[in-house]
Amino acid sequence: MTLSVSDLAVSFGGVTALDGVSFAVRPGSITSVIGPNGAGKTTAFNAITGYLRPTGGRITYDGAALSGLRPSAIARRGIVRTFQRTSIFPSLSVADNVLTGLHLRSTAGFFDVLAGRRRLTAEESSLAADADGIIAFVGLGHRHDEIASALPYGEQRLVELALALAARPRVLLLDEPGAGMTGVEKTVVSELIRKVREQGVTILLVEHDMRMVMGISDTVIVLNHGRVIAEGTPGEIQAHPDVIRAYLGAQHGPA
Amino acid sequence: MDQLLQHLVNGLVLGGTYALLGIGLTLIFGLMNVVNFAHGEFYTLGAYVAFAGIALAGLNFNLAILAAIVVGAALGWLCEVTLLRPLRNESIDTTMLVMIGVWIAMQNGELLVWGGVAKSIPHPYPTAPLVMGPVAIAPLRIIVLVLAVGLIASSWLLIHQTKLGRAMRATFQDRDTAALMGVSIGRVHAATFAFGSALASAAGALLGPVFLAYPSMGDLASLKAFSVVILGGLGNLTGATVGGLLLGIAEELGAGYISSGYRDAVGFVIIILVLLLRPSGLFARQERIG
Amino acid sequence: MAQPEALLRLEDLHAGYGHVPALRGLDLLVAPGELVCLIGANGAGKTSALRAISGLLPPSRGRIVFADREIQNTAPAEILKAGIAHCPEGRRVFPYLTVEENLSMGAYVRRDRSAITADVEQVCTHFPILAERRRQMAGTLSGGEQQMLAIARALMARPRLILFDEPSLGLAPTIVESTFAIIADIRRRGTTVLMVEQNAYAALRMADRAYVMETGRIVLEGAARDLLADDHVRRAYLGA
Amino acid sequence: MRALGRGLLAAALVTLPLWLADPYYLHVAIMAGIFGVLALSLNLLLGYAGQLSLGHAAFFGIGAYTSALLTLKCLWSFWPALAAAIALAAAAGWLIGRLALKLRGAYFVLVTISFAGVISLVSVNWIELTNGPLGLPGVPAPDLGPWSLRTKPAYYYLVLSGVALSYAVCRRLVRSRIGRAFVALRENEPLAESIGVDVTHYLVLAAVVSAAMAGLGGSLYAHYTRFVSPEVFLFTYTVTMVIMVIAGGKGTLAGPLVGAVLFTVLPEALRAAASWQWQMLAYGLLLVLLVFFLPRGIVPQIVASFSGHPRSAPGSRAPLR
Repeated sequence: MTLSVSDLAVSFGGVTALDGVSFAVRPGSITSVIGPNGAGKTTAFNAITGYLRPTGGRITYDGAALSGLRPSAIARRGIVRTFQRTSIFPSLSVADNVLTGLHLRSTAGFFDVLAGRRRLTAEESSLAADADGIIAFVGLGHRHDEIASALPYGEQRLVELALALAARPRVLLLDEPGAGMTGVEKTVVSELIRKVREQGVTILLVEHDMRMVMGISDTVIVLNHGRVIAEGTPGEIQAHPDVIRAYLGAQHGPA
Repeated sequence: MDQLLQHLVNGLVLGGTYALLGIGLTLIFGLMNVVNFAHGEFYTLGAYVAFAGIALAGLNFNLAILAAIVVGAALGWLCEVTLLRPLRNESIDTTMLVMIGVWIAMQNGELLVWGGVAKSIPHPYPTAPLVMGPVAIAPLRIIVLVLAVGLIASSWLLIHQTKLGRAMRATFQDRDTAALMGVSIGRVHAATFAFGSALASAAGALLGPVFLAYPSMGDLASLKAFSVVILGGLGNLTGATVGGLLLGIAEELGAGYISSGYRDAVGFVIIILVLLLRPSGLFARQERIG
Repeated sequence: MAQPEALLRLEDLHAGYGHVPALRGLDLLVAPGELVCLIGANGAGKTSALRAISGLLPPSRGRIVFADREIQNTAPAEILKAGIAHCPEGRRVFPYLTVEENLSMGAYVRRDRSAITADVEQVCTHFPILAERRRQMAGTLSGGEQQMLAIARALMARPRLILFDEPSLGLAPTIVESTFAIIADIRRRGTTVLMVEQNAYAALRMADRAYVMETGRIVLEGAARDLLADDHVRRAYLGA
Repeated sequence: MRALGRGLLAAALVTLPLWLADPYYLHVAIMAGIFGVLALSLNLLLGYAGQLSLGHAAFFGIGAYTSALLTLKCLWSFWPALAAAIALAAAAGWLIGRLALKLRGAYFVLVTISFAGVISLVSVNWIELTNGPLGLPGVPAPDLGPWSLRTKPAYYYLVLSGVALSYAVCRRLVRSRIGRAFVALRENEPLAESIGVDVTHYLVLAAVVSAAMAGLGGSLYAHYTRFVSPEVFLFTYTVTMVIMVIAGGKGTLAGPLVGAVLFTVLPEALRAAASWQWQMLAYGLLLVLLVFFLPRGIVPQIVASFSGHPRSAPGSRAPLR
C-alpha cells in the first residue's frame, strides 16, 4: 500500500521541472513536500495523479504502475488529489458538490438509470446519507444547501476537501490546503487532516505554511530545483543546512 | 498541365482574399479570444458598401474599396466597444453566442436593405481575359490579387512596424505584462477588432465584383476564414497568409478535379482534419509562454 | 499625518483574488533613495503587494500614496507615468518580440521619441549583451539574459521607483550575483528600489531596510542589518 | 400545490386537440413539440455536459433523411424506420463525441459546424440517393396498427409521446449519477477527473443520447411535413435550438420546453405583423439581449424570483465552458 516515486523526471519544452525525484510515502503517514517557489512540488503532484505525463521514471502504488493512467483511473485506485487553486463545482450546492464527489461509490449504469430500477432509489438514498456524513465531518452542516461559490473562501476549501473525501481516497494528495487561510482556519484544516489520517488514509501534502507543515507531518521531503535535497522528520529538516540555504540563501559569503 | 496552371492562378486570386479574411479573424480570435461568427458579415458588408459606392454613389473602384475598409473598421470598433467590452471577463461561449446573434442580425438586416436578389457590382476593367500562354485571366482578377497583396503587406507593416502593432503583439504574448508596460488592453482590443473587420470588409469589396453580392455570402466567408485560421494557427499572420493561399488553391483544384459541388467541403474537411490531427495548426509555433 | 520623507506609503491595504484574500492590512513605507526588501515565505502575499502597487491588483481597502498622490484606484499606465516601474516575477519578457522591441515596450507610455532612442542606446552600452542580441527574439535568450532585458525594460520607463519581484528566481548562482550587483547599481544611480526576494540573506545584505511578510501583513520590520541577525526571519521561513 | 399544477398541465396537454381543434393551432403545437424534442436534445449536451454543438441540425437531418429514405426506398414501415433514424443519429453522435473528445470550447463548436456542413453538402450532391436539392417528397404518414396517424390530432399525440419520452429520459439521466457526472464535466473538468469521472465515457454518452434524441425529432419532422430536402440541415434550425435552450434556461429540465413553445408560437403570432427577415433580425438581436439581460434563461429566473434566492439549478454565466 505504498505510494512510491522513483527517478521521476518532467520537463516542459526543454525546461526541467523535475530531475530524478524519488521518494516513498509510508502508508498511514502524513508526508509533506516543501520547497521554494518553482521547486517542482505541484509538478510532482500532477505527474502522480496523471495530469501530466512524466518524461521519465516510475510511479507505483501498492506495486502497480500508475504511469500512463488517466486521472480518473488513478482516482479509481484510491489516489485522490485536491488543487492549489480552490477547485469546486461552483454553481452547485454544497450537498450536490459532495454528491457528485461520490461518483466512485455508486454503480448505476446508463440502462439502470433509464429503466429507473428500484435498486437505484436505494443507492441514491444511501449516497445522500453518505454525503450528509461527509459534510458534517468537515463541519459544513450549516451550509448544506448553499451554493458553493457563494461561501467564504475558507469554507470553499472545506468543500474541496469534502469532495476529495467523497471519492474514498486511500492516499489523499492535498495541494496547499492552507493557502490564503487565516491562522484559525489553518488550525481547523490541520485538525481535519489529522482526523482523516486516523481513518487510515495516507496523506501527502504540499504546503507553504511551515508552522502547519512542521506541526502535522511525520515526514518532510524538501525539493529544490526539481531534486530532493532532504528528507526527514520536521526537526531534522529545520536544522538541515541545505534546507536553510534553499530557503534563505547562503548566510555567509560575498555580498 | 495547362489546366493545372489555370487552376493555380484562379486559386491564387481566391486565396489572396481568403488570406485577408483569415488575417482579420486570426488576430481577433488569437488576441481577444473571441470566436467571431460575424466575421463573414463584415465581408458581406464590404461587398454591399462597394456596390452602394460604385453603383449608387458613382464612386470610382478604388475609392469604393477604401469606403468599405472605413465602414468595416467603424462598425467593427462599434461592435467591440458596445458588445464585447462589457463581456471581456465572460467565458468564450458567452461572447460566441453574442457574435452569433450579431451574425444573424446583420445578415437579415442586409437582406432587408438589399433584398435577396444577388447584385452584380460594376467595375471599370475590361471583361475580355488576358491570355498569357496557357493561362487566361480577367484583368479584374489581376487587380484584385494586386490589391489583396497590397493589403496583406500593409497589415504586415502595421503589425510589425508600428507602435500599435507592437502593443498588439505584446498583448497577445502576455496580456498582464503588456498592461504593466502601460498598454491599454481595451484600446488594443478595439483596434484589433476594427482592423480585423476592416480586412474582412476589404475582402468582400474585392471579391464582390468578381462574383456577386448577396446577403448570405458571409456564411461561407466565415467558414473559409475559420479554415484559414485553423490551418495557420491562432494569431499567426504568416500562417494565415499561407493558409489562405493554400485554401484558395485547394478549393480550385478540388472543384476542378473532384467535383464542383464539393468545392466548399474543402474548408470543412480542413477544419475537421487539422483540428483532429494537429489542433494548434499546421504552421503553429508556441506563441504564448506561461 | 503626512510623513514627508516617504516616496511610497501603503496604509492598511487589503486586496484579494475573488474570494481569496491576499493582503490583509498591509502597511509599508519606502523613502526616496532607499533599497527596501520585502521577504517572507511563499504565499505570504509579497507578489500581490507589488501587483497592488503597480495597479494590476486593485485593492479593496486602504491607501497607496506615491509622491504625495493617492494611486490605489489608478490604471497601470498612469502609475507607470507617475514613475513606478515593475519588473515582474519570472522576467516575463515578450518572447516573440526582439530585444529592441521589448525595450521600446518598456517606454510605451513615453512620448519623447528621440529621448527613447537615446535611452535604448544607453541601455545597450550599459548591458552589452543586449546590444549583441538586439534583433534576436527575446524568447531565445538565456535566463540570465532575459533577466537583464527585463531590468533594462523597466528602466526604459525612467522610473523613480522600481519594483523587483524575485529577481533571482530560477537563475544560476553566478547570474544571481550579477543581477543583485545591477540592482545595487541602479539604486546607487538614484532610483529607489522595492524588492521582493526569496533569497532572504542575499536580499538583506544589500538592502537598507526590510519587511517580513506573513499571511498578507507585515510581521517584522527593521534595518536589514538587524534582521540579518534576527532569528525571527528564519522562523518566518521555516516555522521553527 | 406543485403536483396539482403538473396534473393540470398534463391534462391540458392531453386534451389539447379537444379544445384547440383548429388545424392551424394544432400544427403550431406539433411544431412546438418537435422543437421541444430538439431543444431537450441540445440541452443535454449544452446545458448539462457544457459542450456547445452548432451542428445539431446534422443529427436532426440524419434522422429525417434516414426515416424518409427507409420508408420511401425500402418501403419500411414507420416504426422500424424511426428506430433506425434514432440509431443512425446516435451513431453520428458517437462519431462526433469520439472525434471531438480532445477539443473543447471554440474548437468543438467548429468541428460540429464543419460536420454539419459536410453532411449537408453530401445531401445536396449525392443525387442518386437524396434527389439533391429537389428533396424527397411523399414521405408516408405513420401508422399505428390499423390506424393511420395522418390526421393532425393523431400526429399531435405521436409528437406528444415523443416529447414525453425525451423529457423522461432527460429527467432520469439528469437526476442520476450520470447527470451529475455531466454537470461535473461542465463545471470543472479537472476536478471531475480527480473524483473519478471518466471524461471519455461521459462526454461520448452525452453526445450519443443527445444525437439520438435529435434523430427522433428529425424522423417526427419528416413524417409530419411528408417532405425532406437539404433544408433540414440549415443552420437556422441549429440557431433556433440554441435560442430556445438559452432563452428557456440551459441546464434545467423545463427550460428547453418553455423555450421551444415560446419560440414556435411567437414567430407564428408575429407572422402577420412582420416578414421572415424581420423575425430573423429580431432573433439575432434577441440572442444578444438574452446574453446581456437574461443569461440564465427564463425558467431559472422565475424559480429564483419565487424562491427568493438562486437555487442549485445551474445556469449562471460562468459555468458554461
